[in-house]
Amino acid sequence: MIVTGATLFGLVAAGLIGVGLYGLIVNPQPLRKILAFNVIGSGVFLLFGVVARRGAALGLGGDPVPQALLITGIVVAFSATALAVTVLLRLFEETGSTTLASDAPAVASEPVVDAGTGTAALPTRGG
Amino acid sequence: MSEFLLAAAGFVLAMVALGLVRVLRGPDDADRLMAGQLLGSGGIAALLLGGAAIGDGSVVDVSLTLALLAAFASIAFTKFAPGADDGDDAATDPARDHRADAP
Amino acid sequence: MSAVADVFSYIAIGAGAFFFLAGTVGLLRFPDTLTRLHALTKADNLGLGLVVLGLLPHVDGVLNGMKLVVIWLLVLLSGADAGQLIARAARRALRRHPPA
Amino acid sequence: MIVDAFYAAPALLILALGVYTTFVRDTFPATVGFLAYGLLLTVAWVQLHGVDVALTEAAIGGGLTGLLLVRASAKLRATEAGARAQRPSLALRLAAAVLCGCVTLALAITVLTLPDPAPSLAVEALAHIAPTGVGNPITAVLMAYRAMDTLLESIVLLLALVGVWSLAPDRAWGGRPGPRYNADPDGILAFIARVLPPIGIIVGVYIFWVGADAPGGKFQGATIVAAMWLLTLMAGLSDVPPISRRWMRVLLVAGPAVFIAVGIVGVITTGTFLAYPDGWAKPLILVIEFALMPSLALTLGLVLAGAPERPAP
Repeated sequence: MIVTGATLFGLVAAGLIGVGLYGLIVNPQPLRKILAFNVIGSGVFLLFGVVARRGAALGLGGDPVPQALLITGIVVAFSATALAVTVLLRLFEETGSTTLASDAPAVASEPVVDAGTGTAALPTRGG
Repeated sequence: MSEFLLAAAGFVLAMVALGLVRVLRGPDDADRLMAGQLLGSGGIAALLLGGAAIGDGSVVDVSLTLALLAAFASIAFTKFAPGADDGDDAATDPARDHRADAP
Repeated sequence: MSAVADVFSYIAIGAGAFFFLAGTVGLLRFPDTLTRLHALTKADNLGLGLVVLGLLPHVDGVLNGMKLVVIWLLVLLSGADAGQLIARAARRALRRHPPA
Repeated sequence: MIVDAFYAAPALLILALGVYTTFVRDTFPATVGFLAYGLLLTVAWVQLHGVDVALTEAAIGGGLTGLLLVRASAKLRATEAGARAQRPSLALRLAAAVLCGCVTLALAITVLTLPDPAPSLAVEALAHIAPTGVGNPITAVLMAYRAMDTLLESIVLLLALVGVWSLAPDRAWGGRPGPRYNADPDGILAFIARVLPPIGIIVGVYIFWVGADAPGGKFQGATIVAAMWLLTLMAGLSDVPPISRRWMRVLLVAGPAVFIAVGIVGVITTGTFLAYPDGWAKPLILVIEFALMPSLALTLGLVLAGAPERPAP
């Protein structure tokens, strides 16, 4: 039962990573890309949690080392999200738009949350 | 007893999950918020029941944190919901208020 | 003694679960936003309240019991508040596009 | 059977909400979906026996990230329709779908073929816990075995704040972050912003304090305290101080600075950075945690308050 439960969460995590990755590539809105990035992130965290759960021993419900890393990971993911959202809001204030596309036809940008950071450095006015 | 508690936790969770259909259907954003609110209290109830079933007292602390942050989140969400900005609680423009509590 | 406490818990938790059921049914079946809000608040307040009440005989220590009660009070408080704010938002939405 | 449902229901709901959040058309429903998603993740963490992680997820995943996203979606609402028009071509979407399907498949195969018995550091972690003086093995990992991670984490948070601040327009540099929210002083928002924070601060300090021996800790506690501060900001009851205030900057770096100082004490006494001298582990961990907690709360609050927008007087 325990193992099946953990495996189920592992499969869900795999699904979440795929879904989030798709949203990150395909959705043109930067805020939605950030959301998708967070979905990927939680999928990765869940995978990690499954590994931790499988390492249960000596009366502990899970391996404490990956669990501690998860706490660190959640906080770091939050700070990355906060920075990305702030960059996006500043981009909007400066240019009045949030598009990541240059004059070229709309192509999904690099699948990292820092896509926002990259564009903020060179704001394409009205681009 | 613990079987019953787990069953009750599963039941409550299933119920509020069913309520999530409102998130899907709307029609208004207020309806979506309500489904979120119900999921919040139902999730807390399920956690308390599940925690009591497995005899882990620290789950109560998770519920406590969740209750506080769910209150925080539901206020943030109603404040920034679409259409909430024509009321009494809109943000003022940035330049206006730097006189306030200056030293 | 413990049998009495168990029966009490069964009844209270069962009733709490029923209110969650009722709240969900109301949320899904009631015709408009404000009536749905009415159903929701019953599940929030009574559902969780009865669950907490049913769990109280089984907690060890006063502190844990107090925590349970505080959780319920917090949910009451935020539920009442969020209910107000959601109702306001719903009223504004109604003003913007009144039903035909 | 019903017990099985208790385990399976959150897992499947999480997946469904992940899909909803990613594919729903408007951003506000997506943020509501994400909030529900975070809540169910908290339940999932309890089921995976990671109560510490559940606490972190409840505090950060649901509360703070929710505020961040919903506030941004409110500001960017006008741009939504235009941005949607730039949907990539069908070919690209198909290619992306195939790619993501492959990634999911590969991960699923990995999950199903994980080694059995699983490797675990739990035995090691418990074997060396006595000298650290803490009872919660996760706190022992965070503060003793891998204290470097925690130090870097607090610095990453600080760097994120520096990044947020550096986005200020020139005229507002050194000024107050974000807009000043006005609210009816007799309104419902102001009411809850007066009632909730005293309770929240007690709970935050409590979660911080039990972290030594039970699930909890400084990050979770600091998040709750920061949320209470943000609540008073949203209700217009208080304002963020200008970022040029010296006391604020001192408070921000105090936690990491004390952490580094303790690390250097380790170099002097034992020859290793962040090693605790014999018998001093618990008091030194306490010193670090007490210094870190207020710094973290302030940093988290300010990261959410955003870039300075209003010039200092």
